[in-house]
Amino acid sequence: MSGNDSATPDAARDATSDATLDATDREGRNPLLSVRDLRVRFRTEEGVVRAVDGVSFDVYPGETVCLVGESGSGKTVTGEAITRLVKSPPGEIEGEVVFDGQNLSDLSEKQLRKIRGGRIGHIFQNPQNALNPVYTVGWQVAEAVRLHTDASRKEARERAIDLLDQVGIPEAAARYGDYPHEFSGGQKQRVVVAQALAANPDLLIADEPTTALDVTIQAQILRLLADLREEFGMAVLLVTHDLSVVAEVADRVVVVYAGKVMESGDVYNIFEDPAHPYTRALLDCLPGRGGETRGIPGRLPDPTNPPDGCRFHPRCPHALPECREGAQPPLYEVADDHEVSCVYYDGSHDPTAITGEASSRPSFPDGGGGGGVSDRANVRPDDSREDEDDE
Amino acid sequence: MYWYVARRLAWAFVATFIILTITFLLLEVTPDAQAAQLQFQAAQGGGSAEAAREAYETRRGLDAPLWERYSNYMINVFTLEWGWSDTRSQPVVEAILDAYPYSLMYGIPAVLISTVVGIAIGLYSATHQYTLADYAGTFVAFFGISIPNFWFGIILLLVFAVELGWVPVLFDPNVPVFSVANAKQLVLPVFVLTTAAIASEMRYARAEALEYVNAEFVKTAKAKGADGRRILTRHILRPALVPLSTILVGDLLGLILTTSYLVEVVFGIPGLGRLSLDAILNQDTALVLGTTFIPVLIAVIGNLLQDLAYTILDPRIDYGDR
Amino acid sequence: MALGNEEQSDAPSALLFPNRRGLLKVLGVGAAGAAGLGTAGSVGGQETTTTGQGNQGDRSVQGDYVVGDSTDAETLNFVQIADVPSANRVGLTLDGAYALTPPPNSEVFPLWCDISTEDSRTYTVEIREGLQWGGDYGRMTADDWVYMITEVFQAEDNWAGFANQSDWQRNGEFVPVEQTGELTFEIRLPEVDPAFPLKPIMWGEFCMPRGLLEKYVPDKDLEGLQQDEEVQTLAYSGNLGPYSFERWNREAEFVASRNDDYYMQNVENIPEEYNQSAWQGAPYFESWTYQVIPEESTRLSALQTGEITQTSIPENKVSQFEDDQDVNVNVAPQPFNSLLIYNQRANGWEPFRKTAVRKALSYAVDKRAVVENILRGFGSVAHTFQPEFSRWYDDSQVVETGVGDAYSSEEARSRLGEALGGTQYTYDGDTVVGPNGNQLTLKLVWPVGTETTRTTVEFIKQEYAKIGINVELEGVQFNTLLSKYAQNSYRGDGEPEYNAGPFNAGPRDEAFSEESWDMQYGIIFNTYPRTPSSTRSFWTRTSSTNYYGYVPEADMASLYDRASSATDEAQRQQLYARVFGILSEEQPCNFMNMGVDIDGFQDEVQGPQEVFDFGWNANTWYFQQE
Amino acid sequence: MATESGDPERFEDVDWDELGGLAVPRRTLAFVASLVAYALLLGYDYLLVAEDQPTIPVAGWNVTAVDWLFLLTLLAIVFYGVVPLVVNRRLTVHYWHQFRKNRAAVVSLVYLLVIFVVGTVGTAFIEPPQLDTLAAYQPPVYSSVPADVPVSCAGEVVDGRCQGTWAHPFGTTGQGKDILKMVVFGMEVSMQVGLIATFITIVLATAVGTTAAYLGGYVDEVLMRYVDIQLTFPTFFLYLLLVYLFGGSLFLLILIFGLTGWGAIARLVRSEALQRSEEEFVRAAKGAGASTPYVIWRHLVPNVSNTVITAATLLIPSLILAEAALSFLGLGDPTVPSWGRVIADGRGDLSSAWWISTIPGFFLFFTILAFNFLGDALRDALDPRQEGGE
Repeated sequence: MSGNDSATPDAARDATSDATLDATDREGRNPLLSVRDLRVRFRTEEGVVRAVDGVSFDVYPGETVCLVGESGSGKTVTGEAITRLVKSPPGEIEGEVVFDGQNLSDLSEKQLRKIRGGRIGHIFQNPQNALNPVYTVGWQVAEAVRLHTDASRKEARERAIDLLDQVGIPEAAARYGDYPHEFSGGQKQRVVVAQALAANPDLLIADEPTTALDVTIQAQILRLLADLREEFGMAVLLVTHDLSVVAEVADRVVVVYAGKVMESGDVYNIFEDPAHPYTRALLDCLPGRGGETRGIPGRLPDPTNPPDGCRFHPRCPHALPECREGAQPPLYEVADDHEVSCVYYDGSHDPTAITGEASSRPSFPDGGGGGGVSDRANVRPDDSREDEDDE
Repeated sequence: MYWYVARRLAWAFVATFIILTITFLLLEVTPDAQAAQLQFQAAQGGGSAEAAREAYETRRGLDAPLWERYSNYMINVFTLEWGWSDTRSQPVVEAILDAYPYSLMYGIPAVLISTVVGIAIGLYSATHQYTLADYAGTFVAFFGISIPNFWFGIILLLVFAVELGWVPVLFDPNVPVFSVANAKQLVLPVFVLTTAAIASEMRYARAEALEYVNAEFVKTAKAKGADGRRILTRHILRPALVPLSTILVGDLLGLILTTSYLVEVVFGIPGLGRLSLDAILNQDTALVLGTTFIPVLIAVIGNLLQDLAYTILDPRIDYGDR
Repeated sequence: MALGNEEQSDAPSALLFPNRRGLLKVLGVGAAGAAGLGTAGSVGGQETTTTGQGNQGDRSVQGDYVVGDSTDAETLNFVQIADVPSANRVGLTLDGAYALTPPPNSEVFPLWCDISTEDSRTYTVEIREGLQWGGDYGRMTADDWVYMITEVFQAEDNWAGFANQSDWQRNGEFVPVEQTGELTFEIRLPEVDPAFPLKPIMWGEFCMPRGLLEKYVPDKDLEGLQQDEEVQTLAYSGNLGPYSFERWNREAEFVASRNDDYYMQNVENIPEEYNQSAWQGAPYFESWTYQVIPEESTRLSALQTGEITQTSIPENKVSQFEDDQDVNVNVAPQPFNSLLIYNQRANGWEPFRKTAVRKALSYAVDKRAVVENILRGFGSVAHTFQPEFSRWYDDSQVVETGVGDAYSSEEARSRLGEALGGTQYTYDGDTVVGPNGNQLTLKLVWPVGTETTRTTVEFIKQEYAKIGINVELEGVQFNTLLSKYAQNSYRGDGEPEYNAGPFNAGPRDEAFSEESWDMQYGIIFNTYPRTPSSTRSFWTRTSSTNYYGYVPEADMASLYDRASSATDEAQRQQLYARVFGILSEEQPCNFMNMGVDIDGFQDEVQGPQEVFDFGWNANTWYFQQE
Repeated sequence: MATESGDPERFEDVDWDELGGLAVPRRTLAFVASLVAYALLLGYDYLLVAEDQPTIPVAGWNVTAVDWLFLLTLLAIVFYGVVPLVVNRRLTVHYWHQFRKNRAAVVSLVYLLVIFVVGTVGTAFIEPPQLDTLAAYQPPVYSSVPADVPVSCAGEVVDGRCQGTWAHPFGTTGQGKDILKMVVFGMEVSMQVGLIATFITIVLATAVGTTAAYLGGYVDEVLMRYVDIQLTFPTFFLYLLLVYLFGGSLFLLILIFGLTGWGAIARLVRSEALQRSEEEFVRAAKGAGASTPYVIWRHLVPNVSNTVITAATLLIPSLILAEAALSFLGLGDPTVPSWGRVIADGRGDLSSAWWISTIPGFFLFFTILAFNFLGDALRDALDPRQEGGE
């Protein structure tokens, strides 16, 4: 994609420098969020769908972690399972989610409500639908404020206007009483961000916050997130399929495929030395990296009946016989803060079969977003008005 | 928006006018049962059938030319002079005023109960999809839609009034409106009407709520930390109310207007349904037109209100382009 | 109204009675005669009040009488009344001129007035002393009556819409009425009519005070009269009726409370057999209510639970109420004849014009089965146009068909085969075939609404099938039946030979109805057991009701002429017996059965009898003290 | 969510032209041929056969106007319902899988098929219920009533109670007609009322809805304003007036239902068709110079069929109920043994002979219930607006 903002490379650079700082910083600190062996199953008529099948990762205070994968890889469900937003039934969540020393899985629904929106903010994919169409945006932001503070109606209103101002809604006070449909997509996402920030959360889970937006707006929102992160000192768990976004904002990256973690590590390691064939395939899809831009051949496996062995093996050009058997390979450490789930790294294989001449790759994407694997970025017009009611 | 409302109003007016005209003409071509009977009686008694018919027409004011009667009627409709009911010997307006409290007495509780309970069950069903309660709710709905009201009414009357004696068989129009006796005699009609109405209410409520239960903004609200009840009442019910309001004025009123004929006949309630039914059967032209006017008016105003309700309930609707 | 009312015994209600006055005398829902039916046992306890032995000791004023009615009154303005319920309600507050006691006596029982004559032409009406109008209208005088008759009943343009104006006409002229004293006036008929008092003309007629009428008569202000407050609430009724208007909630109830000043309390010289003492305390109910309950099952339930005092009971429910200790079933004969009418006009089956064909067909239908199985014994087989309890009915003259030996499919078949000789129809094996070789199909039209009628027509169809005739049933709304099948119009060239109105617009070859039909069942005719001369409107060639095109072989017209003017009682009896004998002989219709009236009463009600017109003395009924 | 397999093929996406090559012309030909045969027979019945003579003398069957309409309806169902399902087996299997999940609907379908077959085929082999006044008020088998209720008891009288017999398993009416037979003949009436009136409704609603949507402008305006009026007119009142005016024969009742009840569905169809008519294939067809009727018939009608089928299935029970209600008020066809009429006839007898109203009442109830379940399941399986979700 051309016509990218001149600001983007700077932002990317800023982000990466932060990441380096954090990385050195991590050693002494406990993770803010620690996810261990998270599993989410859905019982459907077709069978049990294992959307998330044993995912583990950590998020440290103040850092940005990106969950990356194709659509349907389970990354969104992972994000939602953390605060148990996944509807249950049909969803069933297992595993351990420790947030700031508290095991969220042990909490009652009531205690969890304090966390949701209080200490963990959420932003969802499609700002078009994330706001309730029948309430003013101000009301919705103020609702978020009042749900977590004792603020009076008036205080909540002031705080909401502040927040709207902070997220860059011009003339926030005047627009307080406007309805969502009077806002553009980007502005709506800003409002959603404002809502998520209402109670100064420690962690912001942002699920594809820019997918549904225009390219120019995407950059603005990303920058807003980066700025806010700095300002509020919060950690961000960014769920995305867009590697160019990852490159811009991530400190660390977790690559998931079919409900399993394929590779995780520092953003540099992932981009410089992608270890897993899947990660490499993803990166190959980025424009300007010389690979095919049409995506990865093949389809995601049937979620009700995933293949044995490595989940990726049916699409993997390097698949070995042992890839087809047993469970998903364990995560092998390939470098400091860089793990990969691939038999080539078990010590008995030669990983260069995958990596080839490692240095031949360009170090960084040189262009902005827009590339990446296909995702349903179906920006649907607001179709709630049908003309059956036109008498 | 004003332009839109004005146009809607004008159309409401025209529609009412057309419907009343059609009714008038239909009545005009309907053979007059009473006239035929009177003539036959006169003939049987050895009198003059012709004279009997003339006397009848004089009495009923049918001797004026068609056009005159039509234009008189149309003018009078809008001045609330709806004429004289010959079969009840009272002004039509009075007849309607006499009858409507009885309809309201069972209609209002039925509407309120079916709306509140119907929507409540519907929402519960939607948020607890595929649970036992959901299936039970669905069953209630289907039962209500499927049971023939008149049959149900008679059977209830037989069981609870005749066999068990818990409620009176006869509707006594003289008991005070707010009294135990009145409540007792209204229980069955309200119940029958409610079972019919609750079904459509809850089915629609469930369907509408289902559309929103999985909406992004509901997830957003949950992520904000809102509790279940808040989500249900503020974030699901409120947007669902927009289409539900349509059902309330449209389907529910339609259903109640139809059912009222049967319920009032079965339970002997002298309300609008029976007034209108008897008016048709007795071919009391003025009364037929008057009693037709009421549901037409309700439908027309209901449609209008429903459109206006959209403006209030759903801020997205913008009337600029209509 | 003709629609959807299975509650009325067998036909649309308005037709149960020949005209308004006929009904006025029927308080409650009762009517008619004296048949000793097997069910009489259940009402045996009430015989005491019938014979003047009753003394006032049993009677005391107590309780509220509630009648369950299927339809409400239309108006309380009696000038316009054309329906039973309205007449019943007005009758509570206004007694009317005089009543008739049940047959066979059928004597004038004076209420407001007595009627007498010397020559059977000039009738003198004498108004009782002590009759007071309500409001400021003073007492009732002959002046009120004459004004009422001449300015309203006989008004030239009938401005008030009086439904029975023709009663007051003879040969197209109004009958002269003249005041002869303060309380007397004379009605001068143009010809001798010994049965005049029995005809529903003065019998049961009401009156309004002159002062009230004068407000509307000069301007012929119909609307004003209709909407007059005093007319609407019967405020002028004064002491003229047993009850006073209390309230009328349309389609719900009409309530009248006991009139303490009822003039009959002071009347002496009531004949012994009519129990003077009983009248002196009348009425014996605190109030009388007509409650409208359209649904039959609800009405019956209300009778069972005691919420109403009286209502009519359909035949098939009688057994259920006979078991009920708290309800007495009163079965009283009615003068109404259900008949199977043959269309002898040009758009009917032509062989119906032959008496032999009609007679043959009368052998085909089992009348007893209809009475026993469909009417469940509530009714009686009819052979002519007069009930057996009537004094004009003479066994020896009446030919019986459709019962006993006179019911036989084989007999009907052979008679029909013979009778059809000379027509295009013949028996081809089992079935009657027409000129084109197809089986004969006759169209039987009937009014929808009552199950008994439907069952009966289906039964007739079965009976006809046995003699090889296919019957096609066509159920129509009652008004359609009248307007499209009964009413006929002249379709010939030029002027019709005669025109007797819409139901006999001319000779049968030129005047016929819009729709063609062959037979008709479900309209019932009044047999006028008191004034048989009234049956003339059915059975002569030019009768006003002869829509079926019956042309009698005998000279019915002159028989009627002679009978109606005969002042000698025995001669009249003989002549009418001849008329009804001829009818049973010629079978213009198949006279199927005579109906009865079945009412259920709470068992404490004392007074109703199983006789024709038992309601005439309802004011002396009372609740037995427990 | 986790599953994003490709959308299954749907009924409405099928372009009939592409299906099985020759199948379509063959079907169309067959349909046209049937219609011609139908028209010939109809002409024969009305022009050559006397009114009171049976159309088919061998069977003694005098085909009535209602029968003719019913035949037409069945033809349409066969050619536009059954044949496509048979020809396109894959689609049928798909639908069946969708549908099978709803167990209540499967039971309903079986029940309705039984009612349909017994009501249409069965009535040809069973003698119509006969009046038998002596057999009136027989109780159903295994039950008893006081012996004075029936005119004469067909079974045994034990302790003064008349026992039901297998001669009349469901008992008899006050006319002595066998209720089992009445129920069977009532099935036919209910099916005729429900299916024919719905067929008329569908044709009108689809024609008006698609035409209004496709042509737009004044045509749309006029048609929709007319629909407005039709919908505003108090329906039940209209029925009463028309039935009173023209008489309550079954034929007219069906016509009245069919001709006055299509407004709401026409609106639905229009809004559906409006969306479709903006789509590429319609524009392409229009651009290619296809005639208006062609585009409507070929492209719009198939695309609104799901909406129509669903709405129609839910319309049927309300029509059956309406017929019963009119019969209850004494305005139905007196010569037709409809369930509504038996219920109405027996309602006065409920306290003494409960079975007369109750048994047909249950059949009425269950039939309506079954249609509702079926309609609901069809909506789940077909309705485009229910797509998505988990």
